[in-house]
Amino acid sequence: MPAIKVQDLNYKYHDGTVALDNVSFEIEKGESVALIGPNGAGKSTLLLHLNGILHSVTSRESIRILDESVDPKKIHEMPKKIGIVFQNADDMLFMPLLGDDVAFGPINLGLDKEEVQRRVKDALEMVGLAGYENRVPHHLSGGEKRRAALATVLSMESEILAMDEPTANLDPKSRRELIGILRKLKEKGKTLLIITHDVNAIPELAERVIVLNKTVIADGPTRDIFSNTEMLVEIGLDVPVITQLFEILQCFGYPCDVLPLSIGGAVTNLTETMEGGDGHVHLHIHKHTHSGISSARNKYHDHAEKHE
Amino acid sequence: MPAIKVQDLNYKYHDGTVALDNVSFEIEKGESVALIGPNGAGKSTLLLHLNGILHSVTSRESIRILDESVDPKKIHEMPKKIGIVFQNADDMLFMPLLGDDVAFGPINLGLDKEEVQRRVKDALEMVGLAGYENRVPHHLSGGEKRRAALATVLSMESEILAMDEPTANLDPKSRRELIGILRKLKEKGKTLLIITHDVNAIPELAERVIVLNKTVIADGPTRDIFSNTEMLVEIGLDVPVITQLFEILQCFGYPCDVLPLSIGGAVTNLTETMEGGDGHVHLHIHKHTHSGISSARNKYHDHAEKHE
Amino acid sequence: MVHISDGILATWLWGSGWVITAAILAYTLKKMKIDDIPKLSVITAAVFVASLIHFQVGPTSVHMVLSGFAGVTLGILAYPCIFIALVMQTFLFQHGGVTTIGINTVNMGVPALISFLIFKAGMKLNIGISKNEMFFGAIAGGIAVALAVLLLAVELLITGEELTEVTTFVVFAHIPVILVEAIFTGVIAGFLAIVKPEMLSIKK
Amino acid sequence: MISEIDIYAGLSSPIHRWDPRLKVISILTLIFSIMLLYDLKLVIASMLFAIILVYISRIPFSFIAGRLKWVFLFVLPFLIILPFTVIGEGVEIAHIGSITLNFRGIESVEFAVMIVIKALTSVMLIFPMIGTSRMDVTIKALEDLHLPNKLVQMLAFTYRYIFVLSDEFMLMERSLTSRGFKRRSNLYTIITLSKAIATLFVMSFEQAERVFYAMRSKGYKGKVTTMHEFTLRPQDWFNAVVVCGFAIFIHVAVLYGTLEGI
Ligand SMILES: Nc1ncnc2c1ncn2[C@@H]1O[C@H](COP(=O)(O)OP(=O)(O)OP(=O)(O)O)[C@@H](O)[C@H]1O
Ligand SMILES: Nc1ncnc2c1ncn2[C@@H]1O[C@H](COP(=O)(O)OP(=O)(O)OP(=O)(O)O)[C@@H](O)[C@H]1O
Ligand SMILES: [Mg+2]
Ligand SMILES: [Mg+2]
Repeated sequence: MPAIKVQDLNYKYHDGTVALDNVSFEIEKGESVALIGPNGAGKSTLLLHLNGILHSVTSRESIRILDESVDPKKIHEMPKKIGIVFQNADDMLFMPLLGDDVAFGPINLGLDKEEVQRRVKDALEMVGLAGYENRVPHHLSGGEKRRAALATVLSMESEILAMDEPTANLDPKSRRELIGILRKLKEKGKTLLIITHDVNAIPELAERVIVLNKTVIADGPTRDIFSNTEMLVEIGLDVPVITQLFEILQCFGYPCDVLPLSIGGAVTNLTETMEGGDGHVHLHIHKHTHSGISSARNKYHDHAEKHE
Repeated sequence: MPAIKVQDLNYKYHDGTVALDNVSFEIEKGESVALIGPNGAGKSTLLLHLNGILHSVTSRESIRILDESVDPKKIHEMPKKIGIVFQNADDMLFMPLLGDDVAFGPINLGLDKEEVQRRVKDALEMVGLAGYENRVPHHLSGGEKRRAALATVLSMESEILAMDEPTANLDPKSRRELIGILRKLKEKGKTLLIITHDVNAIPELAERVIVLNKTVIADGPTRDIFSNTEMLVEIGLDVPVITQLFEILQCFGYPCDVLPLSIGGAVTNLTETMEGGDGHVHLHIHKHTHSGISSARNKYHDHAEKHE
Repeated sequence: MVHISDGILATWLWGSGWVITAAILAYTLKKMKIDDIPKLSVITAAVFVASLIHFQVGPTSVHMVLSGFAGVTLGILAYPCIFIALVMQTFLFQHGGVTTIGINTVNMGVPALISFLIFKAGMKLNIGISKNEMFFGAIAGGIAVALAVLLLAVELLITGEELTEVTTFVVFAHIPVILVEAIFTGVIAGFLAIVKPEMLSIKK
Repeated sequence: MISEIDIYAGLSSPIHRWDPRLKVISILTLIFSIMLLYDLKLVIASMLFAIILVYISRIPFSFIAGRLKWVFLFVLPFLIILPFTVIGEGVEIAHIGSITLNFRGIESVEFAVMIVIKALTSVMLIFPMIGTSRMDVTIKALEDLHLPNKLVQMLAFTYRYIFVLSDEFMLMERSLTSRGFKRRSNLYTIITLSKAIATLFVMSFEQAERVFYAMRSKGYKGKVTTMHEFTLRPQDWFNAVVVCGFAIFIHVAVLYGTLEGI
């Protein structure tokens, strides 16, 4: 049974902007999937369809969540199945105290008081904000707000979690902590759908990537998507920096078929390559090195950096 | 004559939050400087002091722009000297048409009609939005909005430009284009102060980095700052991914004293190293390789990625 | 100034204010859908905040009213909007009075409804100028305040002849407000027509 | 720009502990009752009663005094103009050029004073009524009192947006000034501000929509949700009896006074 099934979804805004055009994909239970696409590709619009907040006459039959269609009249019953973290944390924090905000979902689910309190405590602990119940959400720092917004959704303990650019605007440490939280959720078996522009984070978060640009352009394992650089570059996306560097190392004669996507992958790749090559690797400049490098670099950078 | 001189600047918000604590630095004309620091470090607060929008009794003597002190009563005269691009582009676009928005600053400067039109045209061209005069700013995409916001400040042709996270929320292509625009400004000799969390962009934009965390923690050439990883990690910042990877390559015996910071730097570094080593480099696993790698990686990643 | 404080008007006057307001509220609330709430609340908050923008006129200060703006953007829902804005102004900011909320809502809300009708009629008329919304927005904005002041004046005079001088003063103090509101509502209506037509009460 | 009315909701006093539902109803009754009163002595007595309530609630008088300013501005013209008249009956007291100023007599002064005291008293009572509970709790109490649900929701949302809007307004002014704008009294200023405010509305409207979406996606179906639960204790009823008792008492006193007069 797929967790999310979208079939021929279309959506047009009032002013005639076509945001989604025949979008179709399926996500199985327990999968974690990254959704990428340029600005204005319709990613946020798609997310808002998943629990029926945005809808059109045809969307009702186009979307099935945990094998049930989405009824826009019953949006308030959706949180049991799917929890959505919005692009902007400020939109999600609207109560006077953080505790109330995190309790908001569970109370609406009709849970009893003890259960609500347990969930508030658990959710805040999960995101590293234990003891923040009585803080005013408005006064938290940017990074704290984003984690708080996640907690308000975690407390509903939905089967599926969908989030919109969870790492944007975070400083490197907060970003790393957030990635850690998402990895924990993944290990717990939650189904995750993560919208992001942060290509360097994807290899750590998702085993599968869907590329959206009004319609689904590509859909496959993370590694396959990132090896299709032509397609990515054409719609304005990047591959992780590490992958770009290994393409350059290849020009220096580094032997590797499958480019690594993250630092972790790079370490594994280096180690395995050397172990497979008697513990050695030779890098050298050959006659195609320079042309190879410039074509590899031009692919990504129109305004390539000339100096360091 | 320094373009910006800040001496013992302090600032406390109404609710008692200390945002700036004895901040001092100087920026020469024509320099381009990155300002980094964790969330809540006071970066945006500092920016708003530079043209007197935020001020306190003591701040008046603490700040000199182009060798004149900042008079909070004459904020409207500051744009001649310093233009500020806010963290949120939406806060900068509030006229019905983009043309009006870009003309807003020059009109307030009291320029005549032809000059205003020339500047509007130039500014829009510079950011790649030529011909967008009659577009509604509100309907632009995220990336276009950010460039539009920059144009509204460029049209004032201020000597100094200060901007708050110009690349946040952009898709990779828009981000690269924006970096290109900033590099052009730098080449034109503008003084730039750029707040950012995007460490991978800094090597291309700034030759000097100031690290702020309520007070100035470090201030120096980009390379020196990024080689002081202990300090950066301690306050929650990162070094560029490329630098991290070259630290790992060092563990495999790659000979380099100065770690590169960007892909461009990496190419130069690889080429030079090989040319200096008879066109060859050997990478191999030695007895300290594994321990070296894990210590290099632990430095940055508390929640290190276990799988690819 | 257009909100009357407690204790001034004759009891039967503020009493009937409540009756009229309750009737119109009951009707408009029935017409209101749950998805209207965000739009309504933002404009209500705007009407509230606008009342904090003061400017000096002679010995007293007057402030923006925005009832015409509410009419132009909300249509008949301008009535609950103004009701809530006045409740908030009374309880959060101590503008106006508790017992006079009913009559104050009549004073501002009925002109808002009328300005909505004028705006709607103007849009149908389509006199062929390109800035139709701006023109009729301005008229609606000005008339909403003028009518509100008129209602207030009549009520003060009904309450007692001894209030004649106060009434004259109130009327004159509001002339600049009428002008500013007319410009303001015109600009906003013109802007919304380009940027966000769905925020206007009429469909193109 | 706007300070919240409930900043003293965290204090502790008998009024803070009073059940918000009974509190709102009782004090509203009192306010209406005072407004129906036309007897200067009893109006003054009511004001004293209001002052006592404020005192018990421990909300600082300085806070209230700052807020009374607006009412006072409204009633000030009545106090100044009402006792005098330019033409018509009264005792002539001054000539200014061709204008003759007449004094209407002591009744007019009394009437003006009564207006002012009533207006001030009603405002003063607002503080113990809603300044002693957090706003969201008060709103939940209104819901419990069966106020129409749509009104309750509008109250809750509007309350939130007041602060959002005034913050945004400040940000916008900042951005205008940083590009050389200065408020003057001319048409350019009015038009520029109007345009900017229009944009502000659109942005706030879209944000309101997103927040509403967020609430819906967390299961919101129109009911106020806080962890606060109301319970009625004997003390709550006692307070209600005291306050409503006073509201009735002043009218009984008027009735007696009138009978005596006959
Ligand atoms: N309320 C709206 N009215 C009209 N058009 C809209 C609205 N919201 C979004 N759009 C348009 O719909 C398209 C898709 O927008 P959406 O927000 O889904 O993009 P996105 O993929 O999330 O982009 P980003 O990466 O910038 O967040 C864009 O062209 C956008 O301009
Ligand atoms: N209006 C305000 N009132 C009270 N405190 C504030 C206000 N604005 C900011 N602060 C606080 O001041 C500190 C500095 O804030 P600032 O916005 O300057 O940080 P920043 O370095 O720009 O962070 P970020 O990277 O998240 O943008 C933070 O602790 C913040 O919570
Ligand atoms: Mg989006
Ligand atoms: Mg900031």
